[in-house]
Amino acid sequence: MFSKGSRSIRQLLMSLSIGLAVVGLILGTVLTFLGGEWHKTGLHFFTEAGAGISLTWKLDGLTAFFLCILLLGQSFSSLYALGYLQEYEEKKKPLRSFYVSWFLFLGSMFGVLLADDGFTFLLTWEMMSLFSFFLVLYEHEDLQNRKAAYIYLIMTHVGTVFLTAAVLYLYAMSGSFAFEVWAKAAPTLTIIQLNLLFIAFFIGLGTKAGFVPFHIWLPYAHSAAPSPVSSLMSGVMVKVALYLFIRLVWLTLGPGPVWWGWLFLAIGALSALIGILYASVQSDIKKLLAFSTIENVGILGMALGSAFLARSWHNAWAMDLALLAFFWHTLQHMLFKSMLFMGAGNIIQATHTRNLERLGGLLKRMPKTGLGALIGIIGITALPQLGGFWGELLLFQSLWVNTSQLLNGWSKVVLPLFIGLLALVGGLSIATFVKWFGISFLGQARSLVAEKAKEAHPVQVITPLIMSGLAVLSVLWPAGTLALINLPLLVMRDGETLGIGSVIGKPIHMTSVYLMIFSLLLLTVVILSKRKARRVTPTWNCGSPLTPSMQYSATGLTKPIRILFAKVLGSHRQVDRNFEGTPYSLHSLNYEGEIKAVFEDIFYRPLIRGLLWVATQIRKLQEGNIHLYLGYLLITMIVVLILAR
Amino acid sequence: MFIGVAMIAAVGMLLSTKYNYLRLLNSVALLLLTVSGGWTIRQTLSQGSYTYGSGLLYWDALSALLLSVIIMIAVYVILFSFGYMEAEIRENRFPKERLRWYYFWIWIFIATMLLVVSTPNLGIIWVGIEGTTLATTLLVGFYRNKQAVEAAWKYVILCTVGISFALLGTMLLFAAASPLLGQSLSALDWRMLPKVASQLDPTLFRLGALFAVVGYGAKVGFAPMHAWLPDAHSQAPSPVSALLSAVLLNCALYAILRWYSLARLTTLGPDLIGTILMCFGFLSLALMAGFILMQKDIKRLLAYSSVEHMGILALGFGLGTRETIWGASLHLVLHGLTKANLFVIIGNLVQKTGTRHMSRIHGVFKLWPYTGIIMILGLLSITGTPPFGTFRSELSILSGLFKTGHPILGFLTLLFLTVIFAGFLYHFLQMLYGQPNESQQPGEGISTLILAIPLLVVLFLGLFIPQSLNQTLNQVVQVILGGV
Amino acid sequence: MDESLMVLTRLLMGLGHLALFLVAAPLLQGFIKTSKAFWQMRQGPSILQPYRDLRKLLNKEELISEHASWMFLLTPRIALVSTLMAALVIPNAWGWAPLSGWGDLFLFGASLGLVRLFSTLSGLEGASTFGGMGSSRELFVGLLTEPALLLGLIVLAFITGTTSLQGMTSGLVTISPIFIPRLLVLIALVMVSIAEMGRIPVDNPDTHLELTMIHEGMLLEYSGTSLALLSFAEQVKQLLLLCLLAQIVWPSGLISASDGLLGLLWALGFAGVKVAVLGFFFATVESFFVKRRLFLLPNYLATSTAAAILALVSLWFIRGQI
Amino acid sequence: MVGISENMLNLFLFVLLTSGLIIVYSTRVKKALNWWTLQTIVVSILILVQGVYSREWEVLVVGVLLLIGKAGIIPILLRRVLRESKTEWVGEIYLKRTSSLVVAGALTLLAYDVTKPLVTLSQPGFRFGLVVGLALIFYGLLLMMIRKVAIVQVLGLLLIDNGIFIAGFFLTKGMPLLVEMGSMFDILIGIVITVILSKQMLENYHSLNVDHMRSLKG
Repeated sequence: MFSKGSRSIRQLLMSLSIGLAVVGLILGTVLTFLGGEWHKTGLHFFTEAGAGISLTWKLDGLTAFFLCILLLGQSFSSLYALGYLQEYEEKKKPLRSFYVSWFLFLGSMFGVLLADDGFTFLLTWEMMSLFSFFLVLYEHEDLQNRKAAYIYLIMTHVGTVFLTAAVLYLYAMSGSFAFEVWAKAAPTLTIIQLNLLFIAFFIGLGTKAGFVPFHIWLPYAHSAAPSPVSSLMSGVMVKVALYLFIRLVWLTLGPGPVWWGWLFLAIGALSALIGILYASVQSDIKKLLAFSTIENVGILGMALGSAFLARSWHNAWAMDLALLAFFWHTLQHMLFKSMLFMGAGNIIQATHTRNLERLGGLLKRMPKTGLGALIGIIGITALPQLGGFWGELLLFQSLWVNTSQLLNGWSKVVLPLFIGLLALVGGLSIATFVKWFGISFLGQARSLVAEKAKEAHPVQVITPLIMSGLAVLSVLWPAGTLALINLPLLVMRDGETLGIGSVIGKPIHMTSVYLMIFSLLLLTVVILSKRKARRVTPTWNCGSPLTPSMQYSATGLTKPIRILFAKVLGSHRQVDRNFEGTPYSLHSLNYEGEIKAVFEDIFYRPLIRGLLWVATQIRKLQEGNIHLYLGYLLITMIVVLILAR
Repeated sequence: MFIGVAMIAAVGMLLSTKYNYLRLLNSVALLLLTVSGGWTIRQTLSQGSYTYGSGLLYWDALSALLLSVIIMIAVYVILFSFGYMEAEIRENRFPKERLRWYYFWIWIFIATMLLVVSTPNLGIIWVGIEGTTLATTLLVGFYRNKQAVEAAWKYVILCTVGISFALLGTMLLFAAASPLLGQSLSALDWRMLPKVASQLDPTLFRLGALFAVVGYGAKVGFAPMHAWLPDAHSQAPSPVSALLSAVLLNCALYAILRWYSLARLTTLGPDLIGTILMCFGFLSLALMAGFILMQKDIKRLLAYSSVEHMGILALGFGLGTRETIWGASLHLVLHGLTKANLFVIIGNLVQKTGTRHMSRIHGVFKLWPYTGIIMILGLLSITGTPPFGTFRSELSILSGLFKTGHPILGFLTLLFLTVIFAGFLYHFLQMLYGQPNESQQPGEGISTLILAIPLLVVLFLGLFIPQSLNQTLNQVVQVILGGV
Repeated sequence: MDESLMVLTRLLMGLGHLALFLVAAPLLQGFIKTSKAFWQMRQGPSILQPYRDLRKLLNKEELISEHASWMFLLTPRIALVSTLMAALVIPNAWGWAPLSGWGDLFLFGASLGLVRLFSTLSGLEGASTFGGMGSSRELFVGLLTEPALLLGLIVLAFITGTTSLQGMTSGLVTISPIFIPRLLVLIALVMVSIAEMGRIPVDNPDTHLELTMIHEGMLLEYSGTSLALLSFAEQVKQLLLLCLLAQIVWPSGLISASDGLLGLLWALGFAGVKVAVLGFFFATVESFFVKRRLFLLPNYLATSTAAAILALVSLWFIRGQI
Repeated sequence: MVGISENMLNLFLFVLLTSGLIIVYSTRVKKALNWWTLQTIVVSILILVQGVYSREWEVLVVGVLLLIGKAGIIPILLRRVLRESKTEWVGEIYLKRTSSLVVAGALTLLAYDVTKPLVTLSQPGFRFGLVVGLALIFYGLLLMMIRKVAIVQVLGLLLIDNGIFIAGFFLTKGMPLLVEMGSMFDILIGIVITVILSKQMLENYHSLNVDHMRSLKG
């Protein structure tokens, strides 16, 4: 079958990766409990890079939180990969490049989180993009994947252009790369400079985070990558970008004008809505998840926006709530989205298709995977009693507090609308994930592959379950989660020092109570409603036999949404019926429906077309005629002579 | 002395056509070259400058830097061309007995370049530069087919014309200086000139500098005078292309730098030349972005990227702050190494696939994994992606742009670099992945990886820049800023 | 010692709260049915019929589709429990909710959302067309109702300055019933709860015509115990919504335990009357209107959302904060 | 120019300029070549006279070399190629002979204009010398741009070279010997190489028409 050597290598490397993560977690915990001022002031250390430049690193509370996220993500994804990679070995696909980029990718993410100066940041940031690009490219046999990887790298590179510009500008202004120096220099800048810098950072980081309209790469890349990688990218890498928003905008550029908060809020809301809308009409299980990542990033953006607003309105309570919501949701989304990607990975390995329309009835064949996925969707749709819900509750509350604390102004009308919008997003996400889970796991198998599906490698089913256990724990022991979240808050709160406990009312502390009551009630109901007599019968279908094709298809399930939002999705359908002579017997019917990628059409295609046009024009300069070239020479000479007189 | 080595070697090449003889002779010559050159460099760096003979040969940090680049790349390229050229003969691209002429011209070429960087005299520099043109013309036209002849013709005509402007410039300088330093060589000697720089006749010097910069600029291949460059690079045998882009362009740039550092001391001041250089640089970047994006021929692609990098260097030197000059000098070395490596590996590829059309090359990774790896490394390095050294050098040049108050220019430069990156990535992905066509036979020795040495050096320099190199670079900055 | 006593009493009160809802839910259902019968000029079933139905279903043998999995049996339990969780934050006749805390109005909405998730999922379990249809429509209606419901409640929260339903109820006492934002919110919430309860003009609870049914579609495969649990959950939810409305319409008569047993009874009776009136009102609506097409629903619910937003704007206008 | 009277000098310059113009104007390659040879001879005479007068052997050597090297060897080489390729007409392209003459005039004015700041410099006739030099350079470029026969382009190159030489001669009494020799040597080799190239061109294209060579684009 496949060589023993490669297997042992796999086990060795992946367990190494897990081991590193676990060690890191333990160290972190120890460090945290040792206490001290480090999570406020930060631990500094640096590596010499020659020529007067040294890479400086810093570990403070904020970094610690995201490191925790990263380490969790790393350990779980590695555990999952342990099982997942087996398939490649069976296919005799060399894994060398995968391992190399895997570790370098993780390493560069650590670098980005720890970086304490612009140079280090740019260095590690680019490396992060690069190695994730190689991971996305791993299944390069498929042209689509290559395209995805290409779009991904180009988009992030364009983003990096803005980042580099901003970094260099700050460098030029402050004469140093160090973040602290920037933070000191920021107040001296004019408001225009600040705004420009903010916009540059927003575009640069927003591209990585996947804010609409910079999101177009995300669905392709996240769905093209192998599932462990997708779960890392969606669960962790996106968060790294958000971390930088805090590090570079919140902590470095300072409060800034009110509209920054509004921009975050608006773009966040837009991303959430667009993301979930596109997710709801996808039929590709991984694309759907990727789009839902965009949605959740949007929600996180809204939380950040609310925090920014509260900060500029000096509304400590709302700010704390918003930040709490932000970090809470960051953690939860990491867990749930990774779980879902792993579930998707199992399905893909079991059926070798990503198309919902060909799945169905998997819950019977892969029950454990199904359980994990079910918990996952409850979490991701932000429904009680799992963590996802509490995050949104906090966000709602922070928006509400923000509004009610405002003295006056139209903001009091606009802010609540975001609550309504968030509710709409929630409804849509329920629809989306009902589709995702229901069509793939429930009902009848829609194709032979789904019929033949087998439960995945034990590691691959255990990992999501462990993660769901962790998710439950985070709700059962909110104090622990809050303690973790308190780390970054200590760094971010400027001035006042009251702990979260004091400002946060009881619900968030009572998550455990709610959960326990819920499970008690469930238990009683289950016990009370124990019935002996049960009989398995065919589904009633008005007497006619039931075929798989009679079920609702994935497309059909969300059709009302597609019709309602036809304008946004640019969706259109074409049905041509072919009647045999008489209009009573339908001979054949051909249905075509498509969803337009509106943003690509509006923003990117014209841009690229323009670029290529210019390039072709430039190429005309070189059309092989030596006389012309001599002409260039003469003209240059003359121009220089005349201009420089 | 190593010029002598090169000359003798060149003549020696003509004596026999046996492979082994040629290999032996070349290796010996290279050894001597390295030893003597290395010794000179050590002398120069330890004393800051080094005079040989009756002051006809003279080196300071800047020349030493160039000298080291020339030697490194000459060694790398000639060792590579053993295997390569013999393979070419086997595919009978040219008759066996012409091989010696190949080596002859290459050694002449090297000799002239060595001359350029070893003389303190602007006049002799001109002679040397013109010499390189002549030495390479027949190398460019080496295959003697239609395209080769065409390329060679364009090359010689355009470069000679350009260079002759430079000669005029030199004469004007001489006219300005001879009243002060007498009708002798010393009137063109940049050890003497700075002493009288302030009394030089401004109008004469200004005119001279303009002619010189434009003239040598044509040789460097600044847009829009770059037209000859892609043709020459794409038609020459790959080792020659490597030498051309990695060293020759730098030598021409070196001549400009001498003028530039002289101009800084005169009443003319740095601004005029600096601005002209920056305009050239920016123009080159902007235009090359377009060419690279739409390129079909892989060697032309590399050639255009050389022009682009010359543009970056011009920006760096033209800005004229310590930081940018430092970065530019570093970039000069790194680009040399990277480009040489790329040309070599691509030459291999072209030899294997028998085509230069990127749209006809697929699945390199499947067929020749090591070549693929090296190509990836080269791609990253040439596009200035971290952790490669080019990232650092480009970053310091860019930061200079921002510092001197051209944020818009800096931003545009970044954009152009991105477009170039996009172009490169697109072409390389197309070649590296996908289904290879059946005709090619896969497989290659791991020994291929030896070719990656320069790139590994670049990579290392990206992570850590040793103190000694840093010192050298600072000396170079000193030379350019302070004249002597 | 005494705080454990506190906890104990709290627990008992909570159980009582739940019990009250559990008991009252079928009664309300029966009352609505009878009042519909009244408008339809026919002899309706007895008001206790729902109890009997439940008992009957509980004792019946249960049929399970061959395509169904363990989710199929999980759903009814979850549905009931989650509805009860919602019940725990709804202020009862005495304006008291066991688990009240800030933000619990979101908890209310979300719990109903959980019910929706599971019921729509198990709609797909049967692998039949009807189930899928039901789920699809239910999801559609759901995503439209959610914003309206939340916005309506939010506005109340702004009026009373708290996001806990209990606090809102007690806060509303002091506010005049004809306070305009409040009326607008009322309109919004009434429309929403019609959608939530699955009644005309959104859905027709007592038909199994594939063209019209939404909620019933998903239940089609259920029988016996599970069906009993599901419909029971439905009834509880209905009661919850009516209670909510009742407390908004006229939240007076909240007499705390201090007024002794009589007071308690009086409050209970008062609340009961309010709920009954509302129930009659809905019955009336249901008898006088017709079911709208599915794709007319967006306009319908948009109206309610608009009402909520209008309420918001008017609130700030009246308070002179814009 | 001490040693040569003002008018004499101007005459020389006039001859140089007109010969340049005639080269641009002429339609036969051979004629252009002859005129160039004449020009070179005049230049070398100029130098020799200067050398004789100022008794600088360096200058004399340069002059002699010029006479032998440029006026001697190069024309022979070029003639041989011409004979082989049987080319007679300079291939006019873009500009006919008359219009090219006009452009040449314009370029002369430009050269005049460029050297305006140098009026202040010493020595009589100095500036005109420079102007003529520049003008010849520009003619050379023009010639290369508007004629398609390879040899004519070489002629253009040589014209430029003469121009530079004249300019240099009038700017300073010749560069240091080393440089002079170097440049002279370079030119010679250059011509040899171009001759070789044009032979190869003949093999490949069977004509010296540069215009055929347009395969390398973009």
